Amino acid sequence: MSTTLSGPSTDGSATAPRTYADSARSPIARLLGTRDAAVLGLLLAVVVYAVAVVPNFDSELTVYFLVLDVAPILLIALPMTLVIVTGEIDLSVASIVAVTSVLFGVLTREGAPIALAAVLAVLAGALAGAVNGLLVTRLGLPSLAVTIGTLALYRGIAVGLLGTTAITDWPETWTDAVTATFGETQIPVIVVPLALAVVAFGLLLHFTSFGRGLFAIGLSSESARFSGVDVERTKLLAFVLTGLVSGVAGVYFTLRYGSSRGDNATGLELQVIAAVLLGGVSIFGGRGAIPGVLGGVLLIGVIGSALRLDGQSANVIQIVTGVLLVLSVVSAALLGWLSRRVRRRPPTAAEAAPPAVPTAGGM
Amino acid sequence: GSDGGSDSGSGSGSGDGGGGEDLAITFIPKNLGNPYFDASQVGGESAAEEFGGTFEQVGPTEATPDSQVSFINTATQQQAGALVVSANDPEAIGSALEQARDIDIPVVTMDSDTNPEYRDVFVAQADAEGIAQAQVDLVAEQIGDEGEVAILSAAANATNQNEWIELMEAELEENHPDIELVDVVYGDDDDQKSFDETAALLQSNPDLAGIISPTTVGIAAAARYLSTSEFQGEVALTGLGTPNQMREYIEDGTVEAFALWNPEELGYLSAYAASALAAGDISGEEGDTFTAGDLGEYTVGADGVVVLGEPTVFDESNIDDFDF
Amino acid sequence: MTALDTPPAAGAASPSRGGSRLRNVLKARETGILLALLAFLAVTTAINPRFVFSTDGFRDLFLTPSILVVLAVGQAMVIITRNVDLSVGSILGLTAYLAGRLFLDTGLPILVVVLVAVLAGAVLGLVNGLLVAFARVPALVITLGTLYVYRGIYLQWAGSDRINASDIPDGLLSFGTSSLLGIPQLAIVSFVVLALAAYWMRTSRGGRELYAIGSDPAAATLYGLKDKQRILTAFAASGALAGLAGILYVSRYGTISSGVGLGIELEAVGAAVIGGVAIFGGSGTVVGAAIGAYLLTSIDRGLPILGIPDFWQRAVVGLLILGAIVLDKVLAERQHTKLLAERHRS
Amino acid sequence: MPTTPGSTVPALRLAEVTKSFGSVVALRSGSLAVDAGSIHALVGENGAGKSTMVKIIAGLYRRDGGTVEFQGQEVDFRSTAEAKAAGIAVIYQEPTLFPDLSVTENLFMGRQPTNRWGRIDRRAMRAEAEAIFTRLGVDIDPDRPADGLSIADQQIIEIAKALSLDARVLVMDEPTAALSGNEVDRLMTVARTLRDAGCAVVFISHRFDEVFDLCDTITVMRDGAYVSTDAVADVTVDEIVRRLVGREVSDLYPKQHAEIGEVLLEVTGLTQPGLFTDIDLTVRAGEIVGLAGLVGAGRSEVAQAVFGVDPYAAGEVRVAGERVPPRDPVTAMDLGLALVPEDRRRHGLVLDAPIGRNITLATRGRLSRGGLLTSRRENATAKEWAARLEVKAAAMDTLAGTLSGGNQQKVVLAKWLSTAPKVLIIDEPTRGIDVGTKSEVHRLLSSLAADGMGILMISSELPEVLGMADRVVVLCEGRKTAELSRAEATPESVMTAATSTATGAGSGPGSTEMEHAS
Ligand SMILES: Nc1ncnc2c1ncn2[C@@H]1O[C@H](COP(=O)(O)OP(=O)(O)OP(=O)(O)O)[C@@H](O)[C@H]1O
Ligand SMILES: Nc1ncnc2c1ncn2[C@@H]1O[C@H](COP(=O)(O)OP(=O)(O)OP(=O)(O)O)[C@@H](O)[C@H]1O
Ligand SMILES: [Mg+2]
Ligand SMILES: [Mg+2]
Repeated sequence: MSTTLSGPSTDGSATAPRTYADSARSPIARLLGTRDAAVLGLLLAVVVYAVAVVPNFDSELTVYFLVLDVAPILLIALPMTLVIVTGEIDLSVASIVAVTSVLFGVLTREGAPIALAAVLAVLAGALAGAVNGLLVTRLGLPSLAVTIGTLALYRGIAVGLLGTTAITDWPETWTDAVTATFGETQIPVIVVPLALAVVAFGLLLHFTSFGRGLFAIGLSSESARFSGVDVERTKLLAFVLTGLVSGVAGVYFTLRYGSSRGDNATGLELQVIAAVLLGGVSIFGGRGAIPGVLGGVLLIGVIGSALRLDGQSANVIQIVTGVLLVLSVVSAALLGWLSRRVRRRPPTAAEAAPPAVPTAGGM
Repeated sequence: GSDGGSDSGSGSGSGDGGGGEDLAITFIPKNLGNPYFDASQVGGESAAEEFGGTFEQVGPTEATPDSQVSFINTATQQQAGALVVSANDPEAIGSALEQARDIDIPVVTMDSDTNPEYRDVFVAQADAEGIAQAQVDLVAEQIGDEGEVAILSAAANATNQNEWIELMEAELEENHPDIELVDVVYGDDDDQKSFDETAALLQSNPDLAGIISPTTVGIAAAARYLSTSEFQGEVALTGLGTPNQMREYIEDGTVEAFALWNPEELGYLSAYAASALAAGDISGEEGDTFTAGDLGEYTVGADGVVVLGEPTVFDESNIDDFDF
Repeated sequence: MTALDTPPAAGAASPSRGGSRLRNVLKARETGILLALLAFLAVTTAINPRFVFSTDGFRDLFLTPSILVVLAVGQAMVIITRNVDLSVGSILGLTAYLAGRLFLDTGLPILVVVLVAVLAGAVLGLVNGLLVAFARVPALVITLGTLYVYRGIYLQWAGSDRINASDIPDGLLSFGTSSLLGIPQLAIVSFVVLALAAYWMRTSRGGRELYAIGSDPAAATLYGLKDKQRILTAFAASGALAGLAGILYVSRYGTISSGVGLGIELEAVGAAVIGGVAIFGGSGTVVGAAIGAYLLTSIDRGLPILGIPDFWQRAVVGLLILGAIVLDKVLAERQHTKLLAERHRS
Repeated sequence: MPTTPGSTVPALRLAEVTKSFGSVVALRSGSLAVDAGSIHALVGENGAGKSTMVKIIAGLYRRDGGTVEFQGQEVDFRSTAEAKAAGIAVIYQEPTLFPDLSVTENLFMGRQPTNRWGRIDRRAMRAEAEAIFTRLGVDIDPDRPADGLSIADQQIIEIAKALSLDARVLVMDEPTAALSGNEVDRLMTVARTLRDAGCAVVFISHRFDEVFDLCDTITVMRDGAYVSTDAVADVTVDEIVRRLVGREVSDLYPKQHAEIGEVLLEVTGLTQPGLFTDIDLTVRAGEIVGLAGLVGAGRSEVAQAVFGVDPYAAGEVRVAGERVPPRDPVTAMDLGLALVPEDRRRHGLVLDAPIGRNITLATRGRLSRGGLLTSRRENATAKEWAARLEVKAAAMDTLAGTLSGGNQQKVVLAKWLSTAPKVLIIDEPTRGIDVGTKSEVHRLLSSLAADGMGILMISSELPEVLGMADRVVVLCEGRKTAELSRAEATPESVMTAATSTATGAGSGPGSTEMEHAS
């Protein structure tokens, strides 16, 4: 039995080494059986339905406005996905958008070159994210409570800094750059940076060791720590990224609306979180994917756009968003419940709730 | 500013909403659920009925510019016949309006204006000086032209309120040296906030003689607070309010007199202005004239402003003649 | 506002050994926040005596927080079970409008309307509870969803309709502003609610089980507690209290428009957290949450008097919430190490 | 079938009960019959299914098949409340208390005494709590929160909870594991009193001295199935051990010869107040160092501090001469340390992640190319290691949580071996692992050492320590009490060191782990 285990050669014992498949399911089943596929499918269905039924939905302008409208939600949803995958949450993003927008405005008003002001505003966003992250990681505070606090704090600073004024004189070269389109088409130029951001975050989450760490933390932060994942640093980075991207969204917001105001992006945090959760990211952490999030964001955007074109008021849009959100989380539980119903013997309360079961005996 | 020019061609042939017949007018107020805009909606509707167009009112639930933009965009996509907007921000909705105008949708602002370059015509409730003047006169009269006054405004960014406040400050300084403006607070056109701000105002300024609230939500909330407080009848309250909301406070003596134009007429006039624009009767140039149904003939002034008229002052003697 | 953070720490640090009851009172998290409140009132009143010593000032001191107190009590009950209810603002708006409509469209007596509104709130809360307890999905997501849904339903129903003070019966309106023995009646309502909730939470099995469930859900299952039923109870209570708050709103403000209750859920959560209710459940009291509501509201009212412009209020509130949770953490950690140390000594 | 001594109906009877968790069969055929007025021992190796059976009795799990009879009636409890109401009290293996609530409330939660208005009668509750603690002879403040209580005190509260129920059946799942000598004595007195009052007591323990001292009847389980039931007087310890291991124990420890090389791990003066003090350790290349001690001696804490997941106040750790910074597992890994933790489910594995991802979690940085990492690369590496350790699984996307304990342990091992460590710290390498896998793991450890790895092995199974280690370091209450060469290490010398502290507290010398007896 003197096999060498550290060398790459196979086991010296008589039997052939075991072999393994990559996956127990077929590639098709793997592709179609995911939450992402469901969200993207639903998105497709909604688009097809809207094109067929809602007047004017099939115009080029729809795409144009849709992209401009969902841009901040999409941008922030990307890093928010990272945060939620680690099992945390950041409710302060809309306030960071506001405070960076205001800072951008104030700096420009005070004579800073606009590009410099934009960079400083984005850095301020990163700083705001770092404050969240440090409170969560260093002090071990619950992110929900921390970011409810900073939601008020950052919004308060934004409103406090500008008072009654709004800064509205922005150079047209800048504001136009944000709303510009490709040549004669109605495809806004910002789809390029947006697509790059989606790809970058997709790679970061799904194709880097940092991303693997995020998932491991979300599923079991203790096991992650014991396996050499720097839990604190990883979470901190996720929060900083969220702040930074919210800062970018703040600059975008300012230029798109040509206005730096303390009440910019009010309520945006709930839309972002709704989109992320709709996209199949688990609020418990450890599960989720960027394509699904993209689908979730677009779904919210498309539904809003279609309903508005259909003459529905903002209220109906709210109802639909809320119902979708509830359904998206309840559906998993509902399916699980149904499949258990089918089984012969119903479980006890403890078994029905995996998280509530104490770890198995023997330790 | 122009919008890169890239999309200017796309709307050709779609600006066919011209002419009073089947003109589809879309009203986008600052927010829904605001009685002031409900009244202007009634006016807009009856105007549309008169000239045979269709009328729709859509808008955000919160009075913020970004949510208003979505509704402007939607109207653009629907190629609405004409847009009537009360702006939540003079600049922020500008490019959205420009896009609408690029495909030849006439844009009228009413009540709260954008920067002039973004719209064809602004229908003003009264000229700003007149509004400021009326409110200062009312409060001066009620407090005997001396003492401390404060202002309870709407949102801190509200264009029209801020303009009036500036003019009121100037007017007070110039013509009422014994009146001191001690505070300006913001109720955000929210009942609860306005109510609580009134309470705080009275507490922090014990010598307050009068409050001016140039917003219908604010004045009603302030009146309700005053009517139940020790200051009822002690502190004068005036400003801009709707008769229906203020009737009981006039009756119980909390408020002596307040002013407002008729928002129904404002909506009515705006709809006619939009129709005139769509029909090509006017282009928003100074000196253009058009007829607004029962209200008669109006002339476009400098900067494309059409003024509805002088505000009406409501008091015990006339309040029962109005219902809006 | 760092000054506000010191009294609780000082109160909790008192190392006296004997007199366990007194020690417990001093050690209680509520004492600290109460001291902070009193300190704030004292400073503000010193600057402007009318803040407390005037008819209106004294009345508003109790009157203004009463709606938030009622909401915070319900919120505390939910948070203690390691959940959260973000939909209370929407429930408040919906029930307020429901009450307004009932006054407008039917001749129902005030008491009946109050009852209907409270019941409606309870039903809406129950929906939250059912989804949370049976679908086993986090309350944050569920109530975020119902926040949208309930408000959407309310706005859809109300349209641009608005209910004015003249539509509300005078009895209810005067109830909202009049006082009994110098104490505003709305405040009395909130006191009664607070007292009942505190009594129930302390002396009933159901109340104690809310703590148990929040303290360790897995252990609650092992104990065989009726955890689903209790979570339902907490959410229904929170909903019912939001319904009651809706009535209080109508009674105090008289007008019901689209913005009613917008964003108040975060204030309710904030009040509970400031008042020492741990966001992860298991500890804190409804009394603490109520004091938190008083502190939040008083700061809102008092900041202008202290010369801090209106615009900075939100920032101060944010700092306060952060201060409260940091303080909580520090105290909990200190308590934990002290207990560990005691163990090692023995 | 269990033989039922006496002719009366047993108070509790289980027959051929089965229970699976997904693909894991925890209980294949569990049987047990307990009479009123007797104490019944249930013994079996780790993972034999004892706790699972207890949880079925308690109503926490529902059985998949078989029968459970309580006082002659077939029962099917759907919740612990139902079982409790019927008169079954259970002390679980892991104490489960509400940390925020007072000790008294913990005792009575869900069934507090109420006054005539239905309000909780706090005074009565507290008085009763004090009475129970007096009866148990312990001094715990009933008003203090449960947070921060020692494991022993928590166990006492579990016992007090069960006592206050006045149950007719009392099940105790390893209640003595964390208790000191006099606490154990007191518990035994209480158990006997209960028996004499007509209660049926089930007692689970790995300590044979306790079992033979206390119990009347003994049931043996192995691999989730019933093996035998005898009167204690009729069997010997050796006989029981043979039954529960299922084969000759001597098969187990295939120690291979290895060249002992230079020092790889050097720990000096490691101290963390309250947990361990002044620990010195060295591990050389090719050497297996056993770290022995009683449960709770602080061995896991030392291991975790060395690896950097836990803090330490003083001392130094070096790997191959390089200083390992405290609280920095990432650097420790890079320097060549690996830790296979004790608690597999909480620390070792990401249960809800695929095994492929689990195996490559610690090497994910090294596997990246140009900063990017693909599942293909990961799976290639993971497959290689899974094959080498013969992990029984179909695919790399099988969730780790669905594997059996032994295979889970192999996945953890694969993860750490793939980092090519210089020193492997392995905490309870065979806990909860079936006998076959157990010797596979032992063989693996031996061959790793033969290849020049340094291994620090923590184990509570004395035969494992004695069979595997070249050198044995013994801890007692956080202090190093002996360092024994392979030759010096005997059951007696290790146990003496493990129970001999300056203070003299701790478990009595008789409370050895079950394998000691063999
Ligand atoms: N909830 C669960 N999910 C999956 N497997 C489980 C679960 N609980 C127990 N098992 C498995 O069932 C088997 C029996 O476990 P059990 O806890 O009953 O053993 P035990 O005899 O109590 O061992 P010990 O002496 O270590 O306490 C083990 O292989 C364990 O890993
Ligand atoms: N969760 C906990 N809370 C409080 N004290 C704990 C906890 N875990 C361990 N301890 C204490 O820390 C000390 C060391 O325990 P630990 O379990 O690490 O020892 P060990 O020698 O590794 O034993 P084992 O054989 O169980 O692994 C003991 O006094 C124990 O009571
Ligand atoms: Mg066990
Ligand atoms: Mg250990």
